[in-house]
Amino acid sequence: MDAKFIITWLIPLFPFAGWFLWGLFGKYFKGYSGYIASAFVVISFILSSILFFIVSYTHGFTTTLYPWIYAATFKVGVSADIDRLSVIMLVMVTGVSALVHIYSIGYMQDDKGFARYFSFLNLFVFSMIMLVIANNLLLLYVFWEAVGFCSYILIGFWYEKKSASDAGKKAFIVNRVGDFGFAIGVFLLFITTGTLNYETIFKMIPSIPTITVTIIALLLFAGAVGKSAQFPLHVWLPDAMEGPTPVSALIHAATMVTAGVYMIARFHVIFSYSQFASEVVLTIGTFTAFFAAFIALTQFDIKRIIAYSTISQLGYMFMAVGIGSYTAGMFHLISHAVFKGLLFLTAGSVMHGLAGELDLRKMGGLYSKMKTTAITFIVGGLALSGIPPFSGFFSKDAILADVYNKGFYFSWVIGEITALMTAFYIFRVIFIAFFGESNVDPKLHVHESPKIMTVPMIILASLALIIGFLGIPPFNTSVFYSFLHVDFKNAYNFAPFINNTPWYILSLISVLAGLLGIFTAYLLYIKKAINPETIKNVFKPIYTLSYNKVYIDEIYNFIIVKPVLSFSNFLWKIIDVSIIDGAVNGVASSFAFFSIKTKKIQNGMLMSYILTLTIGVVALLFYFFIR
Amino acid sequence: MSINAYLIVAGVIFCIGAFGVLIRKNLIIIFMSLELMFNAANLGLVAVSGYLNLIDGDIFVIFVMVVAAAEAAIALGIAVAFYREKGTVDIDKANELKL
Amino acid sequence: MDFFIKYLLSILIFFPLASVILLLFINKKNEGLLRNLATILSLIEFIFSVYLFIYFKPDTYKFQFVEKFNWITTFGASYFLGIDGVSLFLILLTTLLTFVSLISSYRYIKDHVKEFFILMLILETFMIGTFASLDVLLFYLFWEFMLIPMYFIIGMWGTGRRVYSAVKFVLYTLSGSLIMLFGLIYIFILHYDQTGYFTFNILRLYNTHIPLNLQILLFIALFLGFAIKIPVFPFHTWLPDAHTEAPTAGSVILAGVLLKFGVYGFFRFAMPLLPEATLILAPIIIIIGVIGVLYGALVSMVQKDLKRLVAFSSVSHMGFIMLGLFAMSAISVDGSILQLLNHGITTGALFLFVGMLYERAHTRQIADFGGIAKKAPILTTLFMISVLASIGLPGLNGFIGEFLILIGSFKHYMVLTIIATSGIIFAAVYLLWMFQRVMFQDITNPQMESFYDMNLREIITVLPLILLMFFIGFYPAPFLERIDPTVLHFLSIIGHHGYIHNLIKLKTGLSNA
Amino acid sequence: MLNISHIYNMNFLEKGMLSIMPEAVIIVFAFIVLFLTFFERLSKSNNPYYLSLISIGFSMLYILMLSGRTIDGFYGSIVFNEFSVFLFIGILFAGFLTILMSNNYINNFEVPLPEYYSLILFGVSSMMLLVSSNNLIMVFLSIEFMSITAYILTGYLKGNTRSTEAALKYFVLGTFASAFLIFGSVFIYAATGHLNLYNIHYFITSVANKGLINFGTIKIYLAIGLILFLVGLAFKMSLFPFHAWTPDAYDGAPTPITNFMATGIKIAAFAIFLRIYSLIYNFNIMDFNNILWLLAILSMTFGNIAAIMSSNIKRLLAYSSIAQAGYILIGIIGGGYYGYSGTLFYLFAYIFMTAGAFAIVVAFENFDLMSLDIKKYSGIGYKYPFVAAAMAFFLLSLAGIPVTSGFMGKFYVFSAAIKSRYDLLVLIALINSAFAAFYYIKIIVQMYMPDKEELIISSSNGVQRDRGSGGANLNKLNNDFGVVNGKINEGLMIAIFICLFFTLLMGIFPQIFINFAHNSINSLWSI
Repeated sequence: MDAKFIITWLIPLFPFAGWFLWGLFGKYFKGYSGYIASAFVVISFILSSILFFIVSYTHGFTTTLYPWIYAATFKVGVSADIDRLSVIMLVMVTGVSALVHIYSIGYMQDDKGFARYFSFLNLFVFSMIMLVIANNLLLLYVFWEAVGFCSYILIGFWYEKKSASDAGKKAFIVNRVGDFGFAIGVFLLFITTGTLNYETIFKMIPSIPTITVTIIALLLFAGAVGKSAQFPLHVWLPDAMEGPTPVSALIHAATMVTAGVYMIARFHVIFSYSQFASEVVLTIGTFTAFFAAFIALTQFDIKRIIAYSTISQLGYMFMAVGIGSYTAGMFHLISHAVFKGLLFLTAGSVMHGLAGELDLRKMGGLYSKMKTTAITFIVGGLALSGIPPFSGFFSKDAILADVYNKGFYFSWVIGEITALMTAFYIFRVIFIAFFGESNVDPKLHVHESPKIMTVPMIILASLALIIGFLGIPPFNTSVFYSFLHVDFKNAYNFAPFINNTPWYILSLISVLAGLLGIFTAYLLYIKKAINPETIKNVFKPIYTLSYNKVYIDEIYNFIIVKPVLSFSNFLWKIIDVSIIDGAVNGVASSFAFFSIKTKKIQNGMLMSYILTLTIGVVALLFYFFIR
Repeated sequence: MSINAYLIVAGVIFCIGAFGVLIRKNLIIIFMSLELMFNAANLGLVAVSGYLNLIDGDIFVIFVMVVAAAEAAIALGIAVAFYREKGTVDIDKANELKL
Repeated sequence: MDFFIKYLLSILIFFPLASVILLLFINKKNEGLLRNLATILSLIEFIFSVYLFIYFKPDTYKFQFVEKFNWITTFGASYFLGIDGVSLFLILLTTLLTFVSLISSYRYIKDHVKEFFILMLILETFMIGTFASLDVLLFYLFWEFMLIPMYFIIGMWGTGRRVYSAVKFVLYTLSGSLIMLFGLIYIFILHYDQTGYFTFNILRLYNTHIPLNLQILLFIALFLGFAIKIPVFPFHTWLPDAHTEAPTAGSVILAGVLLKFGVYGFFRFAMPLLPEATLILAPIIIIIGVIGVLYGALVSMVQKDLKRLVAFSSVSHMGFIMLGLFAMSAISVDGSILQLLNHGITTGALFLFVGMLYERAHTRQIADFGGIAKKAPILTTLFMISVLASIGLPGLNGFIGEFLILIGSFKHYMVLTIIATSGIIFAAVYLLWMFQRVMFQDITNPQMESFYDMNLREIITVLPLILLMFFIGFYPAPFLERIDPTVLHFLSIIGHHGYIHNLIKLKTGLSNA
Repeated sequence: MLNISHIYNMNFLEKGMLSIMPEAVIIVFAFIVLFLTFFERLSKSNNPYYLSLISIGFSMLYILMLSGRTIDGFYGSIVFNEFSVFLFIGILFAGFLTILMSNNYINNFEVPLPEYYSLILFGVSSMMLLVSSNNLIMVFLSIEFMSITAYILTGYLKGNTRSTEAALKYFVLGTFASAFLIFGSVFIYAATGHLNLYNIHYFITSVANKGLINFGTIKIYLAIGLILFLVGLAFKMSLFPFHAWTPDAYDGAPTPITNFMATGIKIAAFAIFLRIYSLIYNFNIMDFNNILWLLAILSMTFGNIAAIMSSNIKRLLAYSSIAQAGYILIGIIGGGYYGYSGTLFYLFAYIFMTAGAFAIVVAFENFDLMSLDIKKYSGIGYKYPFVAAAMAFFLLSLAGIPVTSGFMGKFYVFSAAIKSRYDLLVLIALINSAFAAFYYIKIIVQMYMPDKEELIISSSNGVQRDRGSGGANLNKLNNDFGVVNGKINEGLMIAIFICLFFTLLMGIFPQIFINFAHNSINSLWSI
């Protein structure tokens, strides 16, 4: 029971307790539950910062709470693995959560499910913390699914709305599809290594044939694709915007969706050992980054746009881990958590001001009405589009630079184009929403959000300014790199640097791309130099494709959902009821039929009775004589 | 002259009786055929015990006769009752109990 | 006290019968008293069974609480009781679920109250007896008579086509178990031919040497008996009818306990008695099980009746259990046994909730519900917990069992396990879809406006089950450490047969542990 | 090993009287009961009823006194031994229960009571004679004696067409069959030259040891003789092709007499068949077992299938009794020590479950003479909880569900059959009893789960006509809970209790009875 043990397990304990309290006695706490819940999270934030310093000045350690499953040769304990990677995640998770909690007090204040909301939010924080500190795959998998469940329940928080509960269900099921792969990966890992503990596995990896490792890596990546909403399984994230906005900020921008990236970083040994798997990761990442940005171009739902941008940014992170520069990936993860959280919170504040209005076409000229929100939003936007000195610039360029220098030029090009599009769509939002003439429904009176909401926004905004400087280029000399890199030292260097173009050239290109995007948006929506409609008509097919999200949902519905349902109906109606049960009842009724037929013997005629008797005798005698 | 001949004759008589029971519809005649079957058996018994110089076969015959007489009494009783109710002794009329 | 411990099993078996006799003397008009008394007695029974758990020595596979008295000396049948790690928990499950289902039927059962409670207690006696008996004839006695009370419960208090379902249930199961009886008698006679004395003592019968081809035939005979009870895929059609039409308590017991007997039978009788046949037929049975997993899942996806949906879901879960049991690796068998308990707890709870919904809305059609969550938050929360447990969400009991089963079976039956694993996706689909349509969204059906939340009694009814879900989910060790030795011994029994011995050692991981 | 000469030398009369003491007691009482007719006053009251019960008691007493000995009388044509003791007790119980049932029932008809009871007593004594008889003459005589009483009792309800018709059919067929029986014994006599069963056994053994058993005339005569003899007995046991009389006679006869036929006559027939067959079992004469094998399967299948759709409870039980005969035969086929003791055990169990079922049928007939249609049983589970429960219990026992004697009996004979490797037979029998359960359960459904809905098989089979034993009164059929109010008289109650007691006891603690059966089988060869 040393200090480390206590501190480590106190961190998840507080949110856990919170979940319990609000879940059971929420209604007795009334409004206070929000404050206490936030307090709990703040405490665990403080604790994790302490842990952060402990780890950064000493070294990582492992601590076990209790033995969990001991079945025959299968032994797994509830134990934590604290190293620099996990503490960074811890600080990020608890920090952002704390801010979001505080923000939510204001945002949710007059919702009847107040206590319920905070209990689930605490549960999520708990699960996320456990996911981060887990030291074995089973525990990871457990909380991997647990955070999935939290997002399910929080997306469907307003369950009366069919769309909301649908979205929740969709999120859960799509995640399950990913987890299916993940689970198989875990099984394969277990039977090849005989354990689920990280260190042991990592030690054994080199002794395993590459093909197996590749399969394992790909299966695990399937889980990541589901959780982090990468291309084939990205469909749930935009719908997830049905949930309360703080939830989107916390779960669907800052923490949960990045779990996939974290997982790959955590398993860098496995992934770096199999080049093919890493290249798959890179490809998926690249494609998703572009694809999502492309869809985001034409949407009108402000939250959905940000959601798509999240998907695309996650694509960047996967690029990074795909080429083996895990530190860069983690860096972008952190900074993205900050500015994307910020964007969501501000978007939430906009909604709050407009009584839940989400459609861009019904906004405009809000700058004057809600200054704080507008400014913070713009900060976020700049960070997102990678304009110095905002954090996005440093982190994104760290990635792109590595991509280029490791010689993945194609991905780099795509990345730059994506950067352009990103800048465009986010400033499209900014220009339409905050500037230009107002299309706001005049009846409702637009107002700035209360302090309790704006303060977290401001904090995040300032963070978005500061954090970047942890990674002052050249990245591989920066503070962040030197801090975190040690954890990845035993990664297998499959993609060496082949050329070192100086960072400033590459940065210049991407900054230009960003500025270009912003400028285009400016031309279109402020200057009205070109009417958007004309462009729409020029690129009609592309526009419709983007506007309808490339019809992915429809395709899935057509090739998966419908066939499965009709097949099940076939199984039930035909196989079950008609064939099997029909056979059973058929036997019964055939007995009835025979019964009626046999009883014809018993026709009451003495003659026939005597006849049967005689026939019996004759038959017996006959049997004897033919023998 | 072996025992077979007697037994064959007895068997023939027995079969005649059985056929009588089988094909006749009149109750009385059926009873008579039954008697015939019994007597076929008697013949057989007498023959066998004569052939083997045993006594118990003959004793058996006596018993069979007695029993046959008793049965005849019952038979007539039942026949009368049946006639009272159905006004005939045609056994095809006895078809109330069936299936 | 030590007397009490010594004869605890007999006390457990016959206490309900004694209670029945007590109940017989109560006027059937006095329903309140009957209800309370029966419930209290079943609670006492449960408390007794907890002693079983307390005094059970975890670290041995040997049978404990053994009692042995001569019964039919001519056939060497004896009143031979004893439990190991597996039957221990199944007995606990039985007593718990009986208690729970008795409370649950306070309001549900309106007519013939006395008969109902008497039948339930009789049923309990026979269920416990089946789990506790180590004598084949005794086992069969309990096993077979168990049908009758259940038949009455379905037929007299059921809904809809109850008589059809009841008769179907009895005939289906009876025909199976009669063929099983044939197999058992045959083994009994074979043992006689080899040793020259009759015995029904299962531990002795384990040593019977049976030629392989005969083993396979006998295994098929036993298989029919047990598979129908489980029920395995093609023999399952009695289950939806019986579950659907039975009263809540009936469904709970049916799903919670009666389905376990099939697996228990395989575990205790079919597999150890006919090890080689088991090893040869295992792949086929696993295939059947996996088919069951997907089949049950897919079919329940399109069900319109709540109870029917849950019923088909248990076909799917039982498929998992079969997979784990016949994969015959220590981990997977552990998982199967644990999953037996989990399925009992979870599905029992689900049926309880469906029963509550039915009591309030008088319909089981999913389409008629919607928006309950607004009216009944407690019901929603607890119902959701049990749904998630059934989906196999980590942190709840269902996950542990399923995960152990799958990870254990994966080594030897990779493809089949992968196919089975896809079942967890479908589970999520049909259960969450059901939950959404019933609980969430907005109230469409006006008569749901009058929907009221759970009262204290109902909360008490489900609370033990909910707590168990969390407990097993977070800390399964107390269960696994008792199950584990038994399972290893079970596998070694199967293993002790010639050329397959080493193979088995490999499977159980005894050698590479 | 009986030595004839040694019997001839000694004073056989007292031995003889001793050997038939139990029968004699009953016969004496039967006459006393008969004489009651002359006294108007006595005969009207219940005296005959009580007297006959007492007589059974006395005879039981004598059996207990004599039991354990082996006495043979009348030149060894009567043998009293453990075997007969076992069956005596069975038969006496059958008679006892029959008399108990008869009391209220028969008073519903204008028929003289003393004759009725005395006839039952004569019937009982004849059965006892049959099971203890050790000589073909004796066998023939007692079978005829038994049948004649049965004929009379079947047609006893004067002016009731059904009763008379039943008697007629039963008589014609019965006599026809016994003609076969006697003709068969002619051939056996011709083959062996003996009428005394034991001598026949002795003779066959010697011939078999010489290896001449399947040779020449002996073979042919023996074969014909045994087959015809078998036919004669199979008729009484109501095995398949010779069953034809069973449903009609059971249906038409007064219900207590139906019970009498179902229990007493069947047991006696089986017992004597067992005794005779056990003499020739060992040297499998022209593998006679196959014939029995066939008969067993045919009877049980026919009985069960025919019973499924019967709507008249008495006919249903008749068909089921055909099926039961099939099961019992399995024990005999199984043969050997266990087979025979199993058969006896099953017979003993069979008495009580069948008698119990019939007792309850009688009870409901007493309430309402129409209530033979199963539909009329709907809902009685709630009106008469105890009786209905008992009925359910007996039906379950007939279906062979555990904790009842029926299961133990089945288990016993089946395991015996498997022991001598008649696997297929047992398998078929088990499958049979699986779907036999349906029609027993059908009745329980009627009793406890009355409603309009359909079973798997819609209960609306071809014949829907009312088959009451009184005059048809169709409008009484229409009321839903068919049974009119009434109370069950103590006689019936006692009968039901006895049956319940034994059915349960034999189901749970069969050991005593098994031992008993074993003893009797041991004495079977120690004639």
